[in-house]
Amino acid sequence: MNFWVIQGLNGLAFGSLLFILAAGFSLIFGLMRVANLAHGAFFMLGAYVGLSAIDNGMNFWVAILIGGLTVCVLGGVMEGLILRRLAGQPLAQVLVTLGIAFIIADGCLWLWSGDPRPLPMPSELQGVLRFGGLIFPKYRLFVVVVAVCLAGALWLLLERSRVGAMIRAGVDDMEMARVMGIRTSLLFPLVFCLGSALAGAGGVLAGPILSVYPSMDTDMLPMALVVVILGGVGSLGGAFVGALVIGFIYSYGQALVPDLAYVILFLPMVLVLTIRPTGLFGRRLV
Amino acid sequence: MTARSGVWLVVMVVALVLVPVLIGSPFYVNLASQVLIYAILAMSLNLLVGFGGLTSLGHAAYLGFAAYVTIYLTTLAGFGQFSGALIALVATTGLAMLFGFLALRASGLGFLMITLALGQILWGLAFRWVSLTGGDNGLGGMQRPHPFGIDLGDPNAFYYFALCFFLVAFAGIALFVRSPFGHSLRGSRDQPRRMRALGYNVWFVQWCGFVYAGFWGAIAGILYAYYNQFVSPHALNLMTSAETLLMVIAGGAGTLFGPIVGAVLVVVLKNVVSAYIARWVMLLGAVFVMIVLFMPEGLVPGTTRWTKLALGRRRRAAGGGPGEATGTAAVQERSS
Amino acid sequence: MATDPLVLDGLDAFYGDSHVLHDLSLRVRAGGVLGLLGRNGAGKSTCIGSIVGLVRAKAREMTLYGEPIQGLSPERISQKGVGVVPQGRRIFPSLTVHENLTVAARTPSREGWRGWSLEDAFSAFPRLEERRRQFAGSLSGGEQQMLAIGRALMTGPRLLLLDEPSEGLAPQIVAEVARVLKELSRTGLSIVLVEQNVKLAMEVADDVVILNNGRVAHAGPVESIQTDGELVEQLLGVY
Amino acid sequence: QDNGPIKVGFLTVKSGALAAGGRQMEEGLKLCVDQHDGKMAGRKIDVITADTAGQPAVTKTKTQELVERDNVDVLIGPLAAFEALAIDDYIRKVKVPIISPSAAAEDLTQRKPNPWFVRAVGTSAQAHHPLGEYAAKDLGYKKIAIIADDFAFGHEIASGFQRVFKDNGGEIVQKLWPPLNTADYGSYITQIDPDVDAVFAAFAGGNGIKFLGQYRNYGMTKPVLGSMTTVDEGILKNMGDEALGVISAGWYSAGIDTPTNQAFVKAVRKAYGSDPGYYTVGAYMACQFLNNALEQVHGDVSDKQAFMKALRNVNIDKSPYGPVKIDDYGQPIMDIEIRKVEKKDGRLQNTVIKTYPAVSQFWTYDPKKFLAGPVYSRDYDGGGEKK
Amino acid sequence: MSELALDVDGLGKNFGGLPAVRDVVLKVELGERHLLLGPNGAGKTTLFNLIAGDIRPSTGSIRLFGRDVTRMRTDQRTHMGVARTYQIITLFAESTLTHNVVMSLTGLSRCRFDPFTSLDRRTGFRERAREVLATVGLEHLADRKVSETSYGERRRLEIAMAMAQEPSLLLLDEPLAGLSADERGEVQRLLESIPRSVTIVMIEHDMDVALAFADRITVMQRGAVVVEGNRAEVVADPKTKEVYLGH
Ligand SMILES: Nc1ncnc2c1ncn2[C@@H]1O[C@H](COP(=O)(O)OP(=O)(O)OP(=O)(O)O)[C@@H](O)[C@H]1O
Ligand SMILES: Nc1ncnc2c1ncn2[C@@H]1O[C@H](COP(=O)(O)OP(=O)(O)OP(=O)(O)O)[C@@H](O)[C@H]1O
Ligand SMILES: [Mg+2]
Ligand SMILES: [Mg+2]
Repeated sequence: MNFWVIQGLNGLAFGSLLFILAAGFSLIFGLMRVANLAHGAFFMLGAYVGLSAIDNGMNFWVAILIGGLTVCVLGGVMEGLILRRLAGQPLAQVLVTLGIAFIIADGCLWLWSGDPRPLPMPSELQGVLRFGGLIFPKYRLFVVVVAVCLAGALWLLLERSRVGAMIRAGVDDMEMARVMGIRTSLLFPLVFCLGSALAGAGGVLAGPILSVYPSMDTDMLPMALVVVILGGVGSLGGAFVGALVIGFIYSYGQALVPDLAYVILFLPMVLVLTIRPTGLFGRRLV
Repeated sequence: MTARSGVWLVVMVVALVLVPVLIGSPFYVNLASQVLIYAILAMSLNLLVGFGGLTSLGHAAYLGFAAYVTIYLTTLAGFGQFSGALIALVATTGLAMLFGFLALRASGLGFLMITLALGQILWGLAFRWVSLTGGDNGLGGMQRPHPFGIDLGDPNAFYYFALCFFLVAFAGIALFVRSPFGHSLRGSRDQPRRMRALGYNVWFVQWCGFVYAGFWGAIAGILYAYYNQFVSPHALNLMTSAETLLMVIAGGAGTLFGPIVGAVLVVVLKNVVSAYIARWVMLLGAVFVMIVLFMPEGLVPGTTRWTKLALGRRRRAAGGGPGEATGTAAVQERSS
Repeated sequence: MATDPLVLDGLDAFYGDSHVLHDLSLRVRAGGVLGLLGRNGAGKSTCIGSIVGLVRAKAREMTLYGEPIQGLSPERISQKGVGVVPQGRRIFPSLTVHENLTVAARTPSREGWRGWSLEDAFSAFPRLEERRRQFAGSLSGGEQQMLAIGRALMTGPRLLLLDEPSEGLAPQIVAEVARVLKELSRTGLSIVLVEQNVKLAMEVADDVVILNNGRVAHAGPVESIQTDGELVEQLLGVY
Repeated sequence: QDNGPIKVGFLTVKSGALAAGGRQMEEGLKLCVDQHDGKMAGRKIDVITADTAGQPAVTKTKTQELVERDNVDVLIGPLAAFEALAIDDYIRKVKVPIISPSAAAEDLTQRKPNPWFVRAVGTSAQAHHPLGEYAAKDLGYKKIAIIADDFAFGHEIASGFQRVFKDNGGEIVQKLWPPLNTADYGSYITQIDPDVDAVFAAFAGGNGIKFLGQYRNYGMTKPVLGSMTTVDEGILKNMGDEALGVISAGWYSAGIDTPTNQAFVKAVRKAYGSDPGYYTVGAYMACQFLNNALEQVHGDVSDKQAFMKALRNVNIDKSPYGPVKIDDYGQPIMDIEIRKVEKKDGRLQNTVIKTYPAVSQFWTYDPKKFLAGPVYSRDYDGGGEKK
Repeated sequence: MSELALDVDGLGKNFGGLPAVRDVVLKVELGERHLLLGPNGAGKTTLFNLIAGDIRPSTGSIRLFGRDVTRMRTDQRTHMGVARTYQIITLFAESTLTHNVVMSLTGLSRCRFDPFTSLDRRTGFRERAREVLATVGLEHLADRKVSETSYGERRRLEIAMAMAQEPSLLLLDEPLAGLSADERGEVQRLLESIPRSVTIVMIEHDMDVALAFADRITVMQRGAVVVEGNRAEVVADPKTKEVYLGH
């Protein structure tokens, strides 16, 4: 009994963490159809920058801001200088985003020496909450709250404003979008900045749980991909539910069938995708 | 086109045959053998990525699987070299058949993710199924075969051994992509709906392409096993798949020589340059970015384009004009 | 001062190194409908493309209500009040009908706004209202054509360019389109109409320009071709 | 040529996930060479470093590069066990002496000993046999849950600990094996049986940090026993209070209070601003082994056999480890420290609370029997058989 | 009664809630020229997609030349002699016109499975392709990329690709749309020149051409057949006016 509740909470918390991780990727891919394979590296870079901010005596919240902004700028530059020339060239996009991922990863190794580092959590969120026999870390509940708010905010942006539609229009048919007066040259970098900022800030936010270490990027990128694709490409709700589903599979799975720990993420995904190629909630064909 | 690549071909073959003579040191000859092995792998992946429009992030599966089977059979199960290799080849091709069934349910990123997931699952098995695979410690103790009494332990001998397979693979793939079947693979990439109406069984075409790619992947895997005489989960992991994909794209997906150039680039950077430049990973990344900036279509087509420009031939406007066709192509994909 | 909505003088257009339009000149009167005719490959779409800035072109003069628009980006030109119904529809397939209509829509700004609201679009083409939430890519050909027309008008253009709007439309919808166009031009919207459906063109247009191999072969008031049969015969092959 | 430089091929990791360890190895080696002013037994020492990227295939190529292109006289490295295993056959073939500064895989010096291989660090289990006894006898724990990285290193450590702990009447109530790249230990931590006396955590690399952080974060209060790497100085310097009180065992601790070690620690701090840990000292000692062997052969490495023999009977009585000699399998016999994480003038350190002198890789068992027994693996359930 | 080329019975297709095609019965005799009329969105193209096999019907059955093909794949139906053009142009945009036609020629030849001999060597195909292009007056653009041609030119290529398949049942979805009068006449003559051994079903909004062409006509509305009969009957029928010609 107790077991199910506590593992459920773990699943919820980890799912939320995954959503925070995947949100930026989902946003960029869903709207711009660009699979930003540097996302994991962005996530890690954000975490490292945040760490340095804290080392220099800033508090956690400022660190999140700085981590987010740094990566945001990086993302904007990346879109403006490179990706925008590659519209409709997925392979070139793969090459360049992975290339940048390499550069960032090696750069972090260089600048931050590759020693794994814990990222201290804000004092107000340390400690645990107890209800009945249950004990649960405050910070993880906080992560859940953040994830929910984030999902809400993004939903408003995409469904309650025309921005989403404008960008998708630009992706469908750039020429026509421009002829209709849509300023794609302005919108695309903005979205990319936002997505990157989410990655960076997410990295700092996840730091207290994951700690910060060199191979963070390659550990996290597949997870982000799994969340987005399993949930259903292009649907933010899909990514959200997908993240939670995976969170539960992950925590129950590891507890109940430890022997499958290695395939716990990918086995379900293969099943889902072979039955529903567009993912759980995928509306549009990829 | 055919004429030019014909010239290329001769040049390549001659150069390749001379390699051991030109570079005496056994170390570099061994390196060359590795390049050949990865080139075969990249060429086979190129069938999917370049010609089939099926971006796979799980191609290491065939490399690793074939290597594991080969080594397991010849060292632990007591099979002969030849039978071991043969079974590995068959088994891996069979694996490709199965993976093809699963992966081709989806397209685009869905396809990519299924291949990635299948690769990761194999990796998980290799890592976890210690009794069979030796876990993260891997399998070793493999001896290189002695076909016709030639000792492949010798670098040059092994190089020529690998070269034979490389040339066969190259020929097999070169003919394939020019053949009607190869064209139908491209067609299925560009306009699947029309292809069906023209009488092609698109799914079957892609599945065959997938299996054919798996077959050459297996060849690469067996050579990998012979070369390293050792295999561990690393041979299966995502990084290996990604590197192979990068070789293909960097060199020029959908071209014959692209993957080979890509393989040279990556292998050399990783094994040679890294001896002189500590930050070689960063360099590798930078090289990729540069490639995209100056020749987004890849090194080989890019260089040809630049040389053309240099020769003063003007480049025809890409796309442009009313261009409904491209627009409607998109319509078709989404609405079908 | 009453400057003409659109003036093209000595326009040359190119695709890469192939020279498609030669020294083309035309002029649209305020509230007038200019019929741009010519057989396949004559250069009609290229002409439209050059006006909106999609095709590389140079001209002695290229002005919109007196403002030069040569070399401007498509966005800017559109914002100056040029609406387009492109050939082959080119609606945004992964957007719903509703999104297609609203994505580029502008709210009534200029005085003398002649653009459409969502209601106008739906009342003109009830079919679209039934399909509101459907992805435009899965619409029928004709429905897409209606959508393209609605989309262009919801940007509230001062000058409307239509490239074969009647293609794939059933007769009664063609009639509806004709009605709409006449209505709009009466309220002062200036229109360039590319058509193969000469009947429609003659019904709606005030002036016509006939292209042939990228050159103006005939220009004049619509009557000039209604009367001069064999000229049209030879340029358009109408029997 | 005899008084030309001696070429040392150094296989380390400078890129990828394991780079931190690789860097520490480099530091240890450099320090040692510098302390000898780049000369050993009168001959110049010429170190050629190669980056294996932590990938077996690359490791092999790099080894070939060092052996065939730079024809080195001796190899030091590589970092990871799977790397060492990847080149095992090659080493046997080319017969180049290799000193392992880190790779701890048991069988390298047990069931498949390589005549050209000698190790400058303990085997995975070497330090954790004693810890098992300490946990049962001195700490009086009865029930313990094991949580360890799910790979050979973790399996071997856990098995060694379990064996001796059970031999001394303890009971392992539960074994958890989180995969190496587990992002979130939450679902494992919450599985830990509430009425165990303590948790034995065997983690490598950064996982120790991740685990201990999350463990405390879940408000867990059960005492933690750690493997040497769980609270290694290499990561301890970055840890917070979550590490306090963790009791671990190792063949080394920066806290060892001998003049030799304190001098060493001081030198390392001076040069690199942090305490030496597993990798630093490992490489440092590998280099000391080399020095010791070279002295025995008076710097003449032309006779490989003799040189290898010298390496195999390295005998140092004063080293950071303490006294060290090599057993018949090429594995050091050395003192094992039981260490407790404490805060001393602002920084965390592993204070030595007990020392087991001259511990062999076979602990107190008879080598023949030991090797005949089951291999230390994920599902090893030995131990407890009354001796 | 003579044999049927196409026998559609109780055919229905729903997209989500919406019935795009409802309980359609359509019988086309061998060699017949059959015209499909109907307002936009009536379900004509969807009916074509069902006949060609692009989509699976929700209800009903389809028989080609007396054989039930309801569950048959598109490519198999093509090999039975079905060819179609697309209302929304669907071509290999980055290939030459010739190559487009060659693809439709190889599609029906056994050699499409041949993985080894180069396609360029099979000059027979290329010559045949050029002949076909000539019949729609595109020979001068034979080596131009599709993306560099005008709309009307692409339209004619659509037809050429279908003709190249030498089908026995030809489905034409608005083949004349976007053609200028001359080309229209040309294509019309081309269609008339097709031997009676070929059965043709055509969707077309251009009344003059369509009516001149058709033996029998089916008028659809909202997915269902409202009028069916020979030219005279249908034109006379008031319902036709009401649902199609309007007012
Ligand atoms: N992208 C392009 N590159 C090169 N030539 C082109 C391109 N697009 C069109 N052309 C050529 O330019 C000429 C004019 O094309 P355009 O599309 O303007 O004709 P059009 O009058 O619109 O004909 P249609 O009635 O078929 O649409 C044609 O001969 C066409 O082949
Ligand atoms: N994939 C789909 N999803 C949802 N609705 C669809 C889909 N395909 C077609 N429809 C709807 O089915 C109806 C019939 O479409 P169809 O293309 O058959 O019309 P049509 O008779 O060809 O019209 P037109 O003369 O304009 O081409 C249309 O209202 C269309 O919106
Ligand atoms: Mg046109
Ligand atoms: Mg239709």
